Amino acid sequence: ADIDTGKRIKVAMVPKLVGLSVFKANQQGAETAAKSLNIDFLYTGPVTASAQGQVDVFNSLIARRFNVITTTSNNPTQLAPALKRARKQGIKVVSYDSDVAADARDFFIQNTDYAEFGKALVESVAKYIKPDAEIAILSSTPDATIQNEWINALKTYLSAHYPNIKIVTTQYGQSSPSQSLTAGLNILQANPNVTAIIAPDGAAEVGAAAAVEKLGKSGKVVVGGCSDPNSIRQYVKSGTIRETPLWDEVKEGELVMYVARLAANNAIGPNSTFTAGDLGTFTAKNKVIVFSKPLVFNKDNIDQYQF
Amino acid sequence: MADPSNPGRNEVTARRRNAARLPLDGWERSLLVLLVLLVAGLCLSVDGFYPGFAGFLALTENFLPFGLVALGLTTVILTGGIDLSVGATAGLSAIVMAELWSGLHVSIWLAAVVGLLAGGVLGAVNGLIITRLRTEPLIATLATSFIYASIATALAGPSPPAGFPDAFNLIGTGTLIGPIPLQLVLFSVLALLFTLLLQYSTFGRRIVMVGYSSEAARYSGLRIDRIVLSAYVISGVMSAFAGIVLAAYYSAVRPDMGDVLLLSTITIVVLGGVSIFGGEGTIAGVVIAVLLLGFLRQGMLIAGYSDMVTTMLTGAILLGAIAIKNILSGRGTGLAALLTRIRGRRPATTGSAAE
Amino acid sequence: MTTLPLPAAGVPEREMSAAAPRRSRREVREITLIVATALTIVTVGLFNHGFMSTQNLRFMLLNSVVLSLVALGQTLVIATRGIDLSVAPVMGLTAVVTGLLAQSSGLPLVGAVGIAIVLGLLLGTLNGLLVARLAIPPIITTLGTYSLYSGLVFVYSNGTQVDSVPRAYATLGNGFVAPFIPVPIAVVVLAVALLLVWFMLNHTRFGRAILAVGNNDAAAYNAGIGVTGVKVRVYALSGLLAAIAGLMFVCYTGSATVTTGTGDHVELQSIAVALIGGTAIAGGRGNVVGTVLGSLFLSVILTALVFIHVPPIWYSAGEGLMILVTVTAGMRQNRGGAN
Amino acid sequence: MSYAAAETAPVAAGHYQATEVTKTFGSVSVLRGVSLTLRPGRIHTMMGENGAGKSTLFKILSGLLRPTTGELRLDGAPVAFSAPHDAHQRGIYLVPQEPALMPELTVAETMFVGQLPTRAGFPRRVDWPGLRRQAQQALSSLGLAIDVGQLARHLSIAQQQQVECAKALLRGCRIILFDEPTSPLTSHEVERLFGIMRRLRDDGCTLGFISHRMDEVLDISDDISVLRDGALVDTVDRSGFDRVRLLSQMVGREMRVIPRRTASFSTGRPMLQVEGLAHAPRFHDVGFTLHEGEVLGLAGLVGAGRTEIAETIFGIRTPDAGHVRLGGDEITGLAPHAIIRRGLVYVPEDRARHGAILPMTITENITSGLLDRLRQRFGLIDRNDEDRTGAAIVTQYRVRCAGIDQPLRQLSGGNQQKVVFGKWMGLQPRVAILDEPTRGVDVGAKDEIYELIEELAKAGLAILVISSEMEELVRLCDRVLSIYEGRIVAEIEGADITPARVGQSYLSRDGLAA
Ligand SMILES: Nc1ncnc2c1ncn2[C@@H]1O[C@H](COP(=O)(O)OP(=O)(O)OP(=O)(O)O)[C@@H](O)[C@H]1O
Ligand SMILES: Nc1ncnc2c1ncn2[C@@H]1O[C@H](COP(=O)(O)OP(=O)(O)OP(=O)(O)O)[C@@H](O)[C@H]1O
Ligand SMILES: [Mg+2]
Ligand SMILES: [Mg+2]
Repeated sequence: ADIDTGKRIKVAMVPKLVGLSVFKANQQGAETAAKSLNIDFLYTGPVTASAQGQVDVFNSLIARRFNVITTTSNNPTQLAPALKRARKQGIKVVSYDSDVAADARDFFIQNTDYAEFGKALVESVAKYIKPDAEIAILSSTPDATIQNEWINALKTYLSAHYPNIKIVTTQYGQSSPSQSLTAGLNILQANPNVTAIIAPDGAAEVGAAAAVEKLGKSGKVVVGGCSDPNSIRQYVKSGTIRETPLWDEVKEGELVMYVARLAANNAIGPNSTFTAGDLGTFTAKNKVIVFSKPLVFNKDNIDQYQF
Repeated sequence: MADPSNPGRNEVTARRRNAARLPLDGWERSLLVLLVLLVAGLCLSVDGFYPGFAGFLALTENFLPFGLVALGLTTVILTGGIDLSVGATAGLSAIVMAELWSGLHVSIWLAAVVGLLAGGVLGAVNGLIITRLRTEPLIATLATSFIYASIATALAGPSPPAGFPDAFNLIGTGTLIGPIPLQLVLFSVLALLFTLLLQYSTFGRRIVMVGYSSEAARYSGLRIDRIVLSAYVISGVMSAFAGIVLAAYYSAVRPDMGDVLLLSTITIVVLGGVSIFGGEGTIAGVVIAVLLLGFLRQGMLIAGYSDMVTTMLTGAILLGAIAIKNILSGRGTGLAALLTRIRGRRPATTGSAAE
Repeated sequence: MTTLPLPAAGVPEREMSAAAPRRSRREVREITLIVATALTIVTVGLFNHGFMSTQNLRFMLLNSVVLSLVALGQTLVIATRGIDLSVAPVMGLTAVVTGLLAQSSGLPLVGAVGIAIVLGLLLGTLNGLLVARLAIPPIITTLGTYSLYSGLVFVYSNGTQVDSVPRAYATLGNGFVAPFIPVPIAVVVLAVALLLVWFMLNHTRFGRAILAVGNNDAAAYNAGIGVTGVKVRVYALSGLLAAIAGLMFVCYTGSATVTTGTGDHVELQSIAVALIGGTAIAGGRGNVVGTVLGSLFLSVILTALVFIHVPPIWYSAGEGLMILVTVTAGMRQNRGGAN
Repeated sequence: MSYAAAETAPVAAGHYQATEVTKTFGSVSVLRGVSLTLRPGRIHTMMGENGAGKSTLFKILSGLLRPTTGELRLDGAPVAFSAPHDAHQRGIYLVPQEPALMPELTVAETMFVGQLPTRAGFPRRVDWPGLRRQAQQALSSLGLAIDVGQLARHLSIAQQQQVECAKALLRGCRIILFDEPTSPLTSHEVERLFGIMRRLRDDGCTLGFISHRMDEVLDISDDISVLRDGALVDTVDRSGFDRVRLLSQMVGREMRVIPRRTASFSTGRPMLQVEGLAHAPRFHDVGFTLHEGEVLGLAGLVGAGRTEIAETIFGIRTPDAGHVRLGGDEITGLAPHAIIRRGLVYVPEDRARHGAILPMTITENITSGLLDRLRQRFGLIDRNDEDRTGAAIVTQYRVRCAGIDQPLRQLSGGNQQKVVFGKWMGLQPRVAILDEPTRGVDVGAKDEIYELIEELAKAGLAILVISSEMEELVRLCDRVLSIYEGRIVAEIEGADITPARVGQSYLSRDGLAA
């Protein structure tokens, strides 16, 4: 079915914070799609990952009468009142990546299925270590929703398939590359038996990999997790990271725009199937659209992805 | 400042207090003019800034929590101190409230009162460290802000409570008497109270004395420690209040939700004409600065400027305003500036050589 | 030869019998910090031998390099009775600018050093001019420029982050002086900076002028010291050191984002570390060796928290407590020495 | 050796002349056409009431202020300074009333601030040993034994002034102006300073001096100029010195020399009883009783511990041992606010730091001690009542000011002191401790304060006066206690209180016995 692009609409994309590569990859895709969909596109957000900053931006978007707000949230509940206000004024809200409260948005584009991603995270290291190895987790912050979902999923998968692998410590890098590096170093120094670190956060995976290389433990300690390919390319090539799952952030950005356009046109229902140009066909189930299966980067394929 | 009148030599004058002591001094008046111009300019030039009276007033809901913190912080800065823990206090108090409500099923209103008390206690801890251990306020409150933040994170757990009762959320987003936001009503009442407290009461006079010279105040029989302690308690309670209003506004809490408050609030207080060295400043100035920076930020955001441009502009305005203030009051480069500063500050170390 | 315009008199009788207190409390502070650091290392090391490994010791040292550099400049500023909050964005801006140029257009390391120097001096000088020429209190000045400079980071980078740096940079950040000398280059950079700043502060006219201004700027002015110039130069130096710290940061971590520096509250940490080291917030006294020791102590404490398995949410509390205890204890020490 | 100050100034130069100098601050004119000449080998003293413009004149002469109109000539050639440093280079040095201390630097370094000697070679570094040597040498040449390695903050005020003299010499300055150097000094210290000044004079230096103490002035001066309301009234040399005439010129009316207080030792009820009070290491076993209507003096050298005794009684410091009773009630260890409430007040010696809040208005300063007594509703101050209180005190103590809401810092030192005095007397206390009550106060005002103290005593107030001015103790006290190194070493009563006896009593551990 063709998408009606007759009326020009204003769509904003509000990431958790501007200045993180993964979100810029979304932006890259969104911009391309916006052109073909007759969308006035705006990429804006707070500088630090603060819900308050996002709410300020939402408020201004409401005042400027945007047609659709798309966002990945710093805090599902804190953003809800502002987004509900937006919806009351007829603005469509599409969340992606990190969801907001279900009643505060029209659709949610989930990167990948949580359980599948948990599995991919485990597999990114489990193949390369002993079945009774000690591993560590390096995440972003203790209350990061999506990271916590993934960590839960990976623990479930771990206990089912690798019951003897032990998680000895969970540390946090606050999404800051430097703090992640320090945390990574500390993990390895304080727990000399750790042979793998799973870092389900962009900054954390880079920090963990850098820490392993600094300590000269490359080859002895495997790093897994998820991050955008640009940040980790060198570590994948050097072998510190064997494989690492993500999804195609650029294409996800495109999908966000398709959903925004369709939502503005009132062309998709809470449970429906739709086609998003070259991206293919997607299904909304109870307003949730799963974007893709995990895309696993490794030495061989990583150069195909530039974001 | 008082006009430089010629002292009638040898004759004792008991002239009445002049206009300079009214709450609206020269600086406040300039800020007020600037505020009016700014709001008028934004209304005319920024589409969506004035969506009707109610919508315009509703804009204040986005920044009045800063004002609440500013009132408390002003009290502390007037004593010559500083409170870097306002953000962490706001976060922790709100978390305490939310956890009581969701974990122990305490009524949200009672929980809110406990939250305010918690703010007072946190402020008292600051005050006690400063008065008992004689730690620099800057360091003491920096340290406690780290500690409070840890406690807040620990209390909040991985998924902090959210979805407070609608009646409670009205504190953040409700209106009273027609279109007037409840927040605005609360802020106005508190601003009035603080004006009375700091500028017309004996307590306020004592605060100012301590701010100008805590040594002299001590020799005058003031209980410095008590006064300083109460200033930090007030700051703690006001931070907690801001945290609770934010909680109602978002209908959610987060341990780090107060972090944004600190730097902006210091900027507000200083722009409002409060001397960072203590003693000098008025609530009226601070209130105007709250509105000035608040509307500016909202206007810029609505006009489509990014968060960062707004932040930069705020910094530039702060520097420009204080620079102009200094130039107009004859400070600046060279000896005159030095002398002015010496006379104004720290008699303890510079002596009264310039009497 | 000095001849005073007066005939020398006979040796006068001693008036003050009590031995006057010497400048010794400075050394006392340094010894205290060294002992505290060593005690922490040994105590934690007893429970976890990894803590005392040369590798871990080296990393604790390395981890303190960036903060130490920033804090050196901060110490000078505080010694003039000022404060510099803008060190964080200056550091961040330098890290992002040099890192992005290196990443995208292969800027040679010399160029990066040049950029860092120019940026740091420029931004620092602006602070200094505002403080000294327009008499804006330092805390307000640098609060304002904090906003301005952190905006610049964003304007320049448009949010792009640095993910990796060329080999030369990484070597500067991580490499050893020579393969057979296991001393990190970054530590040498810090040592050189410390030596220069220490020499300047304690043995040059300019350094003494800094302290004179911090003691009593009016008296310093009356004595013919160019107070304005001294202040401008001190803020410029602080900017310079923060910028070098930014460069070292990007070399060491291989990454930089718009919140580098500001996100980690380097401005507050550097103030805390300077005070831990024995510099007086009221000015007039600056102890750069103490500053570096303080920064090292902080690094050791933070690492120790991981080794003794304190849950991560309490790290920040641990840092706060450590700052509170050391600074308070240090102030006691000073008061003790004064009477 | 590359130190500029080493050059000796040309011999016999040092004629320093001011012609028709005026100075206005805003619309206030402080100096009105003052002309005078300072000559080498002479000590030239400025006298005048508080606010007459003495300090302002010296600040102009030393480059700290610029004259509004008028001219300065040095050895006949016009000079203008943009900063004190310029004046130093021309050989003119001002020893300010409260010396500019650099508390965290060593004494040696403070002496060389701004011109530290450096060693040749690269990098040019400060010549610390040379600096120490030169500093020590400069001090010894003045007959002083101050350890130059100690931190400047450990110096007493007297020592600070001595160091300032040495600083002037180190800078090769031959014209040295002293602004009220003696007011914080005891007579012993004053003698020592005068010794230095005389030596400088005899060596051909040009000296300027300001003091409110008539005896001193007549003792040391070669020329005296009297300023009144910013105008020069008269300049006389030694042959024309006349105490009464000078006084009259200063105040602009006939003055009589007031005799010693005639009231004899009061036998009122004991009001303040101090027993075995100690605060190591500053004072030990201090005990005395102060009676209703009595004026009791504490004499002693600077550093004898009198201020500490007073501060301990007032609750600023906690005693190690001993008791203080006020009208029978134990007040030992109470905080100042509680002691004030019971009727004891303390007028501190350091006005700028402890006595007054200079940026606040006159009224606010006056009411700062009696906030609780002002009329108020819900804790809000009744401003009319406050104004009335302020105005009453200003009138009663004849404070010279533009209005009761003038910031205190705009007043001259003496008028500030009157405000502080008034602030405490406004509380109508039972016991008052006055620590150097007339420091920096001019003769006219001094007399007013003396009369006031007498009136208050007559009305039953028990007064403890700490003073380093012999005249003052002799004039006021019914009884004098001498303190030596924190112990009471002598007690002198009634007619025995003479300058000679008192002056001798506090110089040694043995008091008058020796
Ligand atoms: N910067 C100023 N602004 C306004 N008035 C001033 C200033 N400096 C001094 N005055 C006024 O000038 C007059 C003369 O002051 P000055 O300090 O010279 O007096 P003085 O003779 O030294 O008095 P004292 O004996 O009390 O020290 C005083 O009335 C004082 O209030
Ligand atoms: N031995 C000393 N060496 C250096 N400074 C001292 C010494 N003794 C006292 N001082 C300082 O001199 C000042 C005056 O001392 P104190 O107040 O105890 O004496 P006092 O008898 O009250 O003198 P004053 O005549 O000034 O009232 C104080 O600031 C004190 O710190
Ligand atoms: Mg004077
Ligand atoms: Mg004394």
